[in-house]
Amino acid sequence: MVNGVFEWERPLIELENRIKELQAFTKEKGIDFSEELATLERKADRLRAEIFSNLTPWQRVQLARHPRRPTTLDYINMICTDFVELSGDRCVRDDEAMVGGLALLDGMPVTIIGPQKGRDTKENIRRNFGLPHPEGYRKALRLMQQAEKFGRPIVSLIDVVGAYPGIEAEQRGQGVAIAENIRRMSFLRVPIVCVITGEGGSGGALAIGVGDRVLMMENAWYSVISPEMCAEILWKDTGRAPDAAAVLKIGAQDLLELGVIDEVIPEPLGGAHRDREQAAQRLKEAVVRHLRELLPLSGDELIHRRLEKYRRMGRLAQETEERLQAVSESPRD
Amino acid sequence: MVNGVFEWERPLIELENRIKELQAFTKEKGIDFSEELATLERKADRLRAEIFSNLTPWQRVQLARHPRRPTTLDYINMICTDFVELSGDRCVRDDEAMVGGLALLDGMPVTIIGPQKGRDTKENIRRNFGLPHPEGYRKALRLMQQAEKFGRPIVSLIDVVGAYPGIEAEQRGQGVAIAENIRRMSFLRVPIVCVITGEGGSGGALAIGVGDRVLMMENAWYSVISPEMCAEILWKDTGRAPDAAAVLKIGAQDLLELGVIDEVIPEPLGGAHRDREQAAQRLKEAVVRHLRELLPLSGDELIHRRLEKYRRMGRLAQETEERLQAVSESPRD
Amino acid sequence: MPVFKDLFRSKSRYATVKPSQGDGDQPRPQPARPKEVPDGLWVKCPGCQNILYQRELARNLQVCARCGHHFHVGAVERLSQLLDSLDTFEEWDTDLRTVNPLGFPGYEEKLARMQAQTGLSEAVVTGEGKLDKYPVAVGVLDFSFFSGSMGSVVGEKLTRLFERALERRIPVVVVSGGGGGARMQEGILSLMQMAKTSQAVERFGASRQPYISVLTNPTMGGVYASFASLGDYILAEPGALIGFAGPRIVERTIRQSLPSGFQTSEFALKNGMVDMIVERKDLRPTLARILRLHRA
Amino acid sequence: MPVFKDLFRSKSRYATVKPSQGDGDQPRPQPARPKEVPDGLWVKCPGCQNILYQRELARNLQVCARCGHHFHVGAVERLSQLLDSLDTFEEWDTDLRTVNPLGFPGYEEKLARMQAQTGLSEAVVTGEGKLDKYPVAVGVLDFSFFSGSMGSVVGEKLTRLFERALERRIPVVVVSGGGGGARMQEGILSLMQMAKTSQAVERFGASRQPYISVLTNPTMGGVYASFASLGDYILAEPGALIGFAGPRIVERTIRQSLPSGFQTSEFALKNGMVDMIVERKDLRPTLARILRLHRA
Ligand SMILES: [Zn+2]
Ligand SMILES: [Zn+2]
Repeated sequence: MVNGVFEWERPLIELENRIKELQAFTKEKGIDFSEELATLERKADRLRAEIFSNLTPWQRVQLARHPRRPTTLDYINMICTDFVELSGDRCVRDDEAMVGGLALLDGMPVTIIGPQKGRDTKENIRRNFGLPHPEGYRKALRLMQQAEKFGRPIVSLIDVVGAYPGIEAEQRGQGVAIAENIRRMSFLRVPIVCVITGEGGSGGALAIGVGDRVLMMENAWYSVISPEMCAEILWKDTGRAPDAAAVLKIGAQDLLELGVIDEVIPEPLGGAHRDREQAAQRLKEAVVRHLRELLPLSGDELIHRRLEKYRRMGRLAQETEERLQAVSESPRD
Repeated sequence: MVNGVFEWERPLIELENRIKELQAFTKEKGIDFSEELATLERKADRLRAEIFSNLTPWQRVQLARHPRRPTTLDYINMICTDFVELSGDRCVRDDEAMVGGLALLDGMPVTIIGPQKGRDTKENIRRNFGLPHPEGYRKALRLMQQAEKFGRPIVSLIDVVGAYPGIEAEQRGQGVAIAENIRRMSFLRVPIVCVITGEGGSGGALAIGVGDRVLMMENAWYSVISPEMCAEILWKDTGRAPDAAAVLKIGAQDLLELGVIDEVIPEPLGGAHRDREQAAQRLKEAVVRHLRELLPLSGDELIHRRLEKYRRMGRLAQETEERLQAVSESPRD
Repeated sequence: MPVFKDLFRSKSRYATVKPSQGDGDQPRPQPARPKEVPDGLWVKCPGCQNILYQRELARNLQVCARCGHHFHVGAVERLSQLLDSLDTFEEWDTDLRTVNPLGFPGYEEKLARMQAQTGLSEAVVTGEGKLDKYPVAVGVLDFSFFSGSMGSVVGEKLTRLFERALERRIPVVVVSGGGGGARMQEGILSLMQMAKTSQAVERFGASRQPYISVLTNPTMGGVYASFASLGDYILAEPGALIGFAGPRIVERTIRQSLPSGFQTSEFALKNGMVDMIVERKDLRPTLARILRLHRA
Repeated sequence: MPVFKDLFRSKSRYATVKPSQGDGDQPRPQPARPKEVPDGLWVKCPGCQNILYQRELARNLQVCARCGHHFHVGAVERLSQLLDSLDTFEEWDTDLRTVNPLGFPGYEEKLARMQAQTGLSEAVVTGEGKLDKYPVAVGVLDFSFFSGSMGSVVGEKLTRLFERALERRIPVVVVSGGGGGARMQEGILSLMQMAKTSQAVERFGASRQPYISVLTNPTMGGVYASFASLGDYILAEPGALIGFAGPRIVERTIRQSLPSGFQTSEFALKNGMVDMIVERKDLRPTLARILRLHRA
């Protein structure tokens, strides 16, 4: 990527820039280029549809990582009012790679949490590039348990490459923290709506990703392993991450078909970063709609359905009794 | 103290040593000193009663700190069978200044916890001189919550000078850990019997000291502040700790009268270290008796009574309406 | 804990004893008004060493306008800063009086001196007032009275604060700033107030109303290790000393000087112990916002 | 969670698909007996570099007699070490078969190879057996099968293990040693097994029976970050690799070499993540003691 532009979208970006220039020129000089502009716009529309309607899995991964893609706090600020950010796990540290707090969403009080990437280098260092330590997961859990205490629904916005592969993170038991979060989250008595907004990497995502509804932005990815690491394992070549992205089935549409997510939230053509406000509005609409469906349910009912949902996860085959019989009667080796 | 002997018990110790010598001599040489021995024994009994029946608060503090006084693990090994020690807070560290686990006490499965002092310098370093860090309190809480899960009663043996005044202990929030333990312990649905076996120092003791019954060994102390620190504050002189021990009312009998503890467990004359087995048996008898009284109660009933008990703690006066009236009608200053 | 809720509604379960002091020594119900600050008095700011006029300082909520240093605020002044108006405040349990349960030498005299100096009867003022037009149960520890330390009366008043708030289903705000932690002079009974108040906090949870704990300079020892740490939300004023063991004791134990910023609010935030640091001028709006979110 | 208990008693709530492989490739129910070790085979001990005879090693529970290095133990051999006798073991869910839900390239072939090599149909063996004369539900991950990693079948078998143990009110012991963590070839469905198994563990709590998790070399990734970390008691064999992120990934991230002992059982004990380290020879007695205490 050069200047936030991918190679494969360059023709479109150049065309869009020419349109902008022409518009500026029109305004400045007062010359009418409306006919030329219309032609260019039509061409741009065609090109946009052509490029963005047939994105490869890897192109979507690239969009999910776009530096101008809205971060968790960006979304919170766009979809909520009265956000009160809360800090700390009450045990070790405040992990700024995980944010959360209390806010109004469409008039409803909610607890909203999520990993937070930095929007520049300085912020990225403070936020460990959006990679939480165990205390980040524990902070999220603390806030979710607070939500449960007050009967507030929970919105979890997920955008994380994965758990942090660092010494301290291992020392302070990120495996245990992730397991504990999964366990506790599964039995919270309030509605939980999770949205993979960007990257959904492995245990780091699942640690805040068990919900009554799991939604996914159109260009987000969610996987048991990052495409790079998968490529490294399969072909000893991280350069083949695009191939790995394809075989892992990590796109929103694939996950919908696998029954792992409940809905795909469409993004503005070309990705959330091309129209952040619109992306946020669509996210908000979907989250609010699902929350309103869940709010009438009792705690028991929520947990019951949530457990049923995860109980069904997985695909396997069951041998028939007869087949097993036949196999075990055949001679060994 | 020289060689584990206090100045004020030296005459007795010397006499006891002479008796032992004479007994050895009798055995070795076959000469009959039974009459002399009887006289000496009578004298020793008188002296023992004289010295140990009128201990000052400070002398008891000294006994509570005696290097041969049984530690928590000593008591566990003497009163329980099948002890399985469990480790870790699942968050930060295993704090060896706090021990705990699962054991059989008089045939009953119990969870038994307590701070652990070292029995020599090497062990003391490993166990931070029996001063827990926050993770020690959290480990104790984890084990108590496990006890609750399995409906097991809890025995808390308390012997701790206080919370550890160190940088890391503050960093990891020992104030928060103590408060959290107090809160959680108060609402556990299983019987809790606490025994101050040696030192009961301030928040460090209370963090594992909220129980349905709080017992105290005869020579233990339990206080909001150590006598040394109190002396430092009052007189800028830790040397006056004996005076502080007296004014603070930290002995078992005083605390019984103040309604803070429920029973004093008598120690062998001269302190638990003079007959560790007997001390342990008395401790065991008392703990088992209280547990058996509590076992029939439901979780609701236990919590109800426990809260009622602490609700009454404190002494104060209430002005009558008339007096208040009168006072507020009188002119100011 | 709906099971226990009713049990604690009845009053006077603590042990009551007759006041031991003579009539003349009796503390008076304190005036529920901030004391007038005389003109011309000044203080030196410990933050920036500048000379500040007290009247100006009071107008700026006792915060140095030059360096932001937060001075101590008395209980009544704090109430006037936080509530819609002091007129909305109804004080509770003004009839509780401290005794000397251990016969601790000099305790009565020191109490009398404190009472005379501060016009308060004890280190905490509790009651109900309006914040953002809605009722809130509020407790404020006053550092000027025995370092805001907790003895039987402070523990009892705070416990009743949570109990009444539970009955009335209204939120609780407690402003803690007690350098003394537990009140040494009441010995073990002070320690027991930590258990009593912590239990009251937990029982209050049944109200589904929030408890906001505000930590001011200094919040230490038994105050910090009980109710003050148990807020659903924990706010701290900037630069407050917050911790369990006193810094001098820590310094003596580790035999080296303390790292800069040790046990400050900022240290507590970094270590995950508080939710946020709130400047005094933002305290009232922040409380109002959290409470408003809870009413939504 | 008595409310949900009944719901999960019914079987087959997962999505079943027809086996996609031909008849000849079908794995067979594995023999519930440790494979005979041929005479004269030897291995070099990675702990002390000594040459060890496999028969001797097997007699010593696959622990090097010289340095105590704990070798991998296959599922069936492990069962024979832990249970009163293999005859008491009734295997469960032998009819579940792995499919290739993502159409992951080469997955079927690799599975077939693993099955042929190990005689196992998947990476976990589950069932009921007797330990110290009492029934226990037991699951053992086998490192030799796909590094003991968890896909849909492993997750399902473990989930059913906890469900049946809940029905029968018997304790659960799971021996985990899966270097692969989640099974990459089943993609997101493997990740979901972490949620499914963790939920099964928590629901099992309603039985009031203990779940003992035994961590063996290596317990990593998605296995560690789910059911393996959620034991009421967590035991670890000495020197096992235990952690979430693989050591090579950590090394690459931090760009420096790892501290010695990083991610070992001893490291996990020191950091508070396991209850105790138990040598293999003491494992059975320790399990027996804990289970006995729970029957008292
Ligand atoms: Zn200043
Ligand atoms: Zn070896």
